[in-house]
Amino acid sequence: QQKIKMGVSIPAATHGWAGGLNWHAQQAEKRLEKQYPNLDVVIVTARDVGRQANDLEDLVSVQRIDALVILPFESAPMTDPVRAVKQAGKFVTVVDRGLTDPSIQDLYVAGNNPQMGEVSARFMKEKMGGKGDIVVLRGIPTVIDNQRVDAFMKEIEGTQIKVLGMQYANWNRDDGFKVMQDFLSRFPKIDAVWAQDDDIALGVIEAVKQAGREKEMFILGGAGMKDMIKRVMDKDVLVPADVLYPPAMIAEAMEITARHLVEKAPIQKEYIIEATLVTPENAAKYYYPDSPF
Amino acid sequence: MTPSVMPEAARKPSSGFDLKLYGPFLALAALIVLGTIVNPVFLSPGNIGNVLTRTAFIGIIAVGATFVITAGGIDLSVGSLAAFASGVMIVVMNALVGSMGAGLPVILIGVLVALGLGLAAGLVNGLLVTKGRMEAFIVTLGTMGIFRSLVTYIADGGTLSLNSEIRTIYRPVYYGGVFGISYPILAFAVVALIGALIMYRTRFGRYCAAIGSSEDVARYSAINVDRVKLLAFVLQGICVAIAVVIYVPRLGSASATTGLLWELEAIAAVIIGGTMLKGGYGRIWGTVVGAVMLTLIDNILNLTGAISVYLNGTIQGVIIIVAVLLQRGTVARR
Amino acid sequence: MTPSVMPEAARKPSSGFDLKLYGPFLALAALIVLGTIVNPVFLSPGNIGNVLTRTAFIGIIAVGATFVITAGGIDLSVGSLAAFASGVMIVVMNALVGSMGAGLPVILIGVLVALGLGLAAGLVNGLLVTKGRMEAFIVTLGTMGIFRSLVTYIADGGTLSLNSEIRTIYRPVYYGGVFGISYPILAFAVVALIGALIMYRTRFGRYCAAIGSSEDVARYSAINVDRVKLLAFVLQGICVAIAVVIYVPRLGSASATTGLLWELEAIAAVIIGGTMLKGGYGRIWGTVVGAVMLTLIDNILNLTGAISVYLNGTIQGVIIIVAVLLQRGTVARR
Amino acid sequence: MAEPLLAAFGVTKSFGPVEVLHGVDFTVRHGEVHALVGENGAGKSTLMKILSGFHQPTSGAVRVDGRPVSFSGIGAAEAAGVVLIHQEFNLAEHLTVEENIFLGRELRRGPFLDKRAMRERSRAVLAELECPVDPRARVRDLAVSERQMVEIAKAMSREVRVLIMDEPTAVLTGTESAVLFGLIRRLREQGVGIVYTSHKLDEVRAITDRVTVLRDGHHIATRPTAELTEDGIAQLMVGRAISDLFPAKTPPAPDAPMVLEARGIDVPGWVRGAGFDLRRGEILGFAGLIGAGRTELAEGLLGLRRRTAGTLFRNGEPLRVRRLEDAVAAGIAYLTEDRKGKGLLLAKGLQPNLTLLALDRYGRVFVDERREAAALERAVTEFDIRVRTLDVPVGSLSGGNQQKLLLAKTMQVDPEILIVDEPTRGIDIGTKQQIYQFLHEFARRGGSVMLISSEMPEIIGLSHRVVVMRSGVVTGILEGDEVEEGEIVRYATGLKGFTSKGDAHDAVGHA
Ligand SMILES: Nc1ncnc2c1ncn2[C@@H]1O[C@H](COP(=O)(O)OP(=O)(O)OP(=O)(O)O)[C@@H](O)[C@H]1O
Ligand SMILES: Nc1ncnc2c1ncn2[C@@H]1O[C@H](COP(=O)(O)OP(=O)(O)OP(=O)(O)O)[C@@H](O)[C@H]1O
Ligand SMILES: [Mg+2]
Ligand SMILES: [Mg+2]
Repeated sequence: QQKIKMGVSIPAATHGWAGGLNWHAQQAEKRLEKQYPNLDVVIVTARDVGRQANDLEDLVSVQRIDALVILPFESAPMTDPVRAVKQAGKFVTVVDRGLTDPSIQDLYVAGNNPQMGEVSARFMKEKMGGKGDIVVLRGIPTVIDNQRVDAFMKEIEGTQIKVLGMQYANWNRDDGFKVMQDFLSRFPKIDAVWAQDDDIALGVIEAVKQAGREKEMFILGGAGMKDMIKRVMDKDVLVPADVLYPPAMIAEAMEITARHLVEKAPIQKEYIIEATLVTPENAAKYYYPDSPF
Repeated sequence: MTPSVMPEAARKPSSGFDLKLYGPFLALAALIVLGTIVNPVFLSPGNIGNVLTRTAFIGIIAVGATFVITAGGIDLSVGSLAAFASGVMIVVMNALVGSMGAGLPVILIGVLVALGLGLAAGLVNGLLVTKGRMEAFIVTLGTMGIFRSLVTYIADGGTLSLNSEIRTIYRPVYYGGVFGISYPILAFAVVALIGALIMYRTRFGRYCAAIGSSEDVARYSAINVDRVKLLAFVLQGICVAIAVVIYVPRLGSASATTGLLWELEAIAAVIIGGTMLKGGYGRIWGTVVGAVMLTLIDNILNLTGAISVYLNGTIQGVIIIVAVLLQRGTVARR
Repeated sequence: MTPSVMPEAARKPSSGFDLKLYGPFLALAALIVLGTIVNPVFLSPGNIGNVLTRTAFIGIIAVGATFVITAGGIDLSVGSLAAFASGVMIVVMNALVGSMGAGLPVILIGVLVALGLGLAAGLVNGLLVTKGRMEAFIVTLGTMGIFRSLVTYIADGGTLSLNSEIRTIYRPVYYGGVFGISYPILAFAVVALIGALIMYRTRFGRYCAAIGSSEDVARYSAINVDRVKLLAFVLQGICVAIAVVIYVPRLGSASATTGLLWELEAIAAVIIGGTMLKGGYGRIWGTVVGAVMLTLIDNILNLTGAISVYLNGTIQGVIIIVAVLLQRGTVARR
Repeated sequence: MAEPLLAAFGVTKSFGPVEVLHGVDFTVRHGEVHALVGENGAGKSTLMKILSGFHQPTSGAVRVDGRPVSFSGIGAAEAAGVVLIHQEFNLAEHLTVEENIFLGRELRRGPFLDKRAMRERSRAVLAELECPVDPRARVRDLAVSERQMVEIAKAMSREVRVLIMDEPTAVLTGTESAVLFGLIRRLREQGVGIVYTSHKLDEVRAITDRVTVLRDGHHIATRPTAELTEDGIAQLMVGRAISDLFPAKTPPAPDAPMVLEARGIDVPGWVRGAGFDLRRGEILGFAGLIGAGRTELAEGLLGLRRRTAGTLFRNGEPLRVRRLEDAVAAGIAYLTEDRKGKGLLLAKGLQPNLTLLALDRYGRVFVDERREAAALERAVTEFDIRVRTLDVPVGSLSGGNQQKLLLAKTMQVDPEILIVDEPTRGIDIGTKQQIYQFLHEFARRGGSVMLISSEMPEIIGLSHRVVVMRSGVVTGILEGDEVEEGEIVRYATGLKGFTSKGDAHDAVGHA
């Protein structure tokens, strides 16, 4: 019996969230291959856009896949390579970052970046009573980062919340720590930090603790890393909430796709994962102690 | 390793086979065998075509890097320059569509802009190294940061995308070809050929090697050392521009992450090919083979699903070391 | 007939102030002035403490890199090794908590593990370079990939976090200090001091320079070239391990991104400090200054809000180039 | 009779398929100076390297005090007290003089270097050699003669039982050589065995006790020096009698035009206000003691060093020389005194080295390798470069053959004016004669030569006029009968000449 091959192309584990992504993808691979004996899952990871395009070519030409699940490194540049896969007659599932031409995909599973910025901003507005001084730590200069930050800025427009400083922290703990140290030296009063990402937030927490200014501010990260969810659950005053942007979405996408391939199960065209605000009330629901992320 | 000042004749067993000379080619052959074992599809024309087409960018850049390294320099800015030139090229072409309409002229101007930028960047690097008497490493580390941040700036932190009409016209430059050979492969072949001609057959090539061996001897041989080094950097810049010209139609975009770490890959290709990092001895064909090998390793890893993706780096590292170790066989036995 | 002896002054044409020698220190001073102008907070003890503490990792690694580079080698694997050693250290400590309870012994074992790994990695790099007769660039490019992917593997792609009880005990190693000077700064100072002693006052240091200057001459002077090079790599490995020991208590975690591009920073610190990339001449204090300069540039950029964040890289690049250009003043005028 | 200190029996040495020594016997006794002579490429350096453990013999044995030894490396040989002073410098360029002198056997106090002791010992050794080099200077910044003195100092600072010297005086001036000879005599009195190679047969006659002659890797003869004349040695070496070393001078025509005039040349730190004229068909000698600044003058003229003042006239027209290319374009070629550091790329082959200076003559766009190969064939014949295969790296050529290749390289540009700095350095007597003949012919056919040399006979035997320099200043220009040793020395040492001693020092201290 001919095996059905599903290719999965994701960015390499070059930062915490992507690490979680990798882990969930591999878990899903094991699970699905057990569940469907005639399904073969091939995961490839890429460090940059060019390599991801290469990977797609290889999946089609040598691995001869039947379906592709892809989390594009970046939207615009990956659109054409994915189109080529589609044109080769493969089923295409796009995860997280939408292509510039949505007509290519058969299935779209995604988080919502602008919404993430919005939810974060709304939470901060509420918590700060619409005024105060904040600093923003950004990710890596990419579209995703821009979407989040733009939505955030739009949402706080018109309030008395003032962004004192903004720097890239590359979705990285060390950079979060360094940038925050310097922000702390530079600004005598900071009411809140929007770190946008849990890895950055962890670095920020250490810097704030070191400066002994825990009482002065709170920190809002994002993604849903287990350490952060735990803090929220434990009512850590420094981390009153978190905004979900779960890397587990890749597993979901793989499962839906596999089910469709093997069982010919009907599917919706879009599954959008809400950027849920995690608070002490609902935190337990999003806590996965076994995940590495 | 530095060239032994007084090499024992044993170094060059005039009888028989010079492993050091043919090493890169042997290692390539070994890799091809490995690929075929892993997955027979490996040898299909489609796959070979893909691999070679992909190699083109790094390969073309690495040809330029061979000159810089042979002349005793190093250029860390190539990846950032590629991103920057791609970005500017896209911005310029997009801006011109309005007035000129989407057509060949716009693309030609874009290509000229890329070439001009490559040339200018090479000049800047080269002048800082020669007139400023600075280590090439530091100069190009600096310009690397500069180019990368400039592209981030013009892209506003996001992605610059090529106007779709132009894209359609420009696209065949990457995806098209003649007689089943893609244009990038052709461009790579032409660049390598010209590079080899320059390296092996012209004065400039000789001078690069002479300067890399000893700047003093070069100077006392009436060689304009500064000019040759400058030219090597300019050549590198132009090679980057050529790579950009075939890269842009591929993905039609540029961002802060475009060309990340290409410098490392290009230098690795050069060194794997047998050129010495300290300069004085450059091998264009070795560089070509080195570049192909690097792409092949990625390709082979994609051909097998057997290994945890986390370990890709391990396999890559081991293959690179073993491949180079094999080709250094004779030297070790010396 | 008496030999005509010329006055000593003739001997050193650049009498007076040797800009090349003091260049790095001048550049540092200039940077400090710049920082103070940009934001007076710059000079606050808190900020200076932060900056120096942060510098410690790269600084300690760069001290090791000075030896490798002086001996004519290069080590690209340090960043990945730092990640790998951090990862293993964390895993081992976490595993031991169960049986041994959280306490100093566990941390000591962790430290020994890190040192052992650093030593082993240095041995592997060194042996491949010396016995394998390969370019250090290629060897360490390979091991860079290997270490990085191994840490990704043991972290399952995610982040390894230190057990929180141990964390609490271990934390002061980064955050604590004596007389207001943090332990990392002290460690950095001690490593730099020992490094300077080794470089300037021991045979080993001298042999590194001799080998970097000419391997043949060194060999002809009955120096065991392979052993010295091997030792330089081992020293580098141990420096990385020391950096890891003070890095782990900072954030208590390691992941695939830990130590990314540290190799570039370490090498840049070494070169900015005036050590020659081609070997033969190494300056530990220069390296220290180079490392501090690199952190200062970041710090200054974070302290000013005047510039678009996109352009950080441009400013960084320009500062590096100008700083080095200034210190090369004399040479240019030669 | 006591066992010889050091002995070689039936030593052969092959490099790859080429055997360069064929069963050579050689002994050194206590307190003797044993000369090793032979043409360029005869195998002298190779034998010395075997004796001192740098090379392993392919077959045969080396014995110290009658005990067979296999020097597994240089360390073992040095431990046995056998020390070699290399023909090619063996110094780490980036290191200082004192670091080089003690390289590999540093003095220590505890784990640390005893820098003070080493500096003092270095000073002492250098002082003994009357060498005014600062121990803290970097070797990179030294002139070749100074480097040679450092090499000697390096050897002297060791426990020596057998001192092997490979052409130590090739780059030394008379004064320095005299110091060295004094040293050799003292060592001999202390019972040290000395092996000595030189192409200066007068030296061989003067300071050695026995002579061994090699020819093409064969042992030809070993005789007490007293039994031999210089001509006798030369004859054993070359296999034929050496007639007049110098050809009869052909002075330029009295109305020969000036091809080069230099006025008021200042090279900061080295030369002040130097000037001279060079005529068509003339060989103009440049004499002076160490530090006279002749090399620096030449390099200043040619744009290889920074020049702060002075004008040049070529055939009466002002000539701007900013870099060596300009000089070459004006028909001026330069042979450097630093063969290894500035002359040849040792790791590269003969062909690229030969044509490096004149590469533009080998094709407009592409280098015509066939023409290059032909040029190499010609050069090998014309300059008698003895090498078995043409595809070896230049570094494996014998010293003299490297020098010949360098001369051939310089001649590749067909110069009208040839500036040669120590042209016969390391050249055997037979070949020297050829080179003298060559320079003579070159001038006779209308070329002009600036001959910088520390070998007085060479200056006197070839030059039509002699410029004497002292401490960076031209102190006299001698013509006709004045061209003789005593007069030159008087100008060179400041006993005579139009600049007072004080001024001369001022000239240099000024920088
Ligand atoms: N490492 C080597 N590889 C190959 N050939 C070599 C090597 N070293 C020396 N030879 C050859 O051995 C021969 C003897 O060289 P050697 O240097 O001993 O001559 P020499 O008598 O010292 O000459 P000179 O007077 O010119 O210094 C030469 O033909 C030389 O080319
Ligand atoms: N004051 C000094 N102290 C020590 N060394 C000196 C001094 N002056 C000159 N020397 C050394 O003597 C070397 C010989 O000088 P220079 O090359 O100018 O003389 P030259 O006339 O060309 O002699 P030659 O070519 O025979 O070496 C110089 O290069 C320099 O290194
Ligand atoms: Mg010799
Ligand atoms: Mg001289």
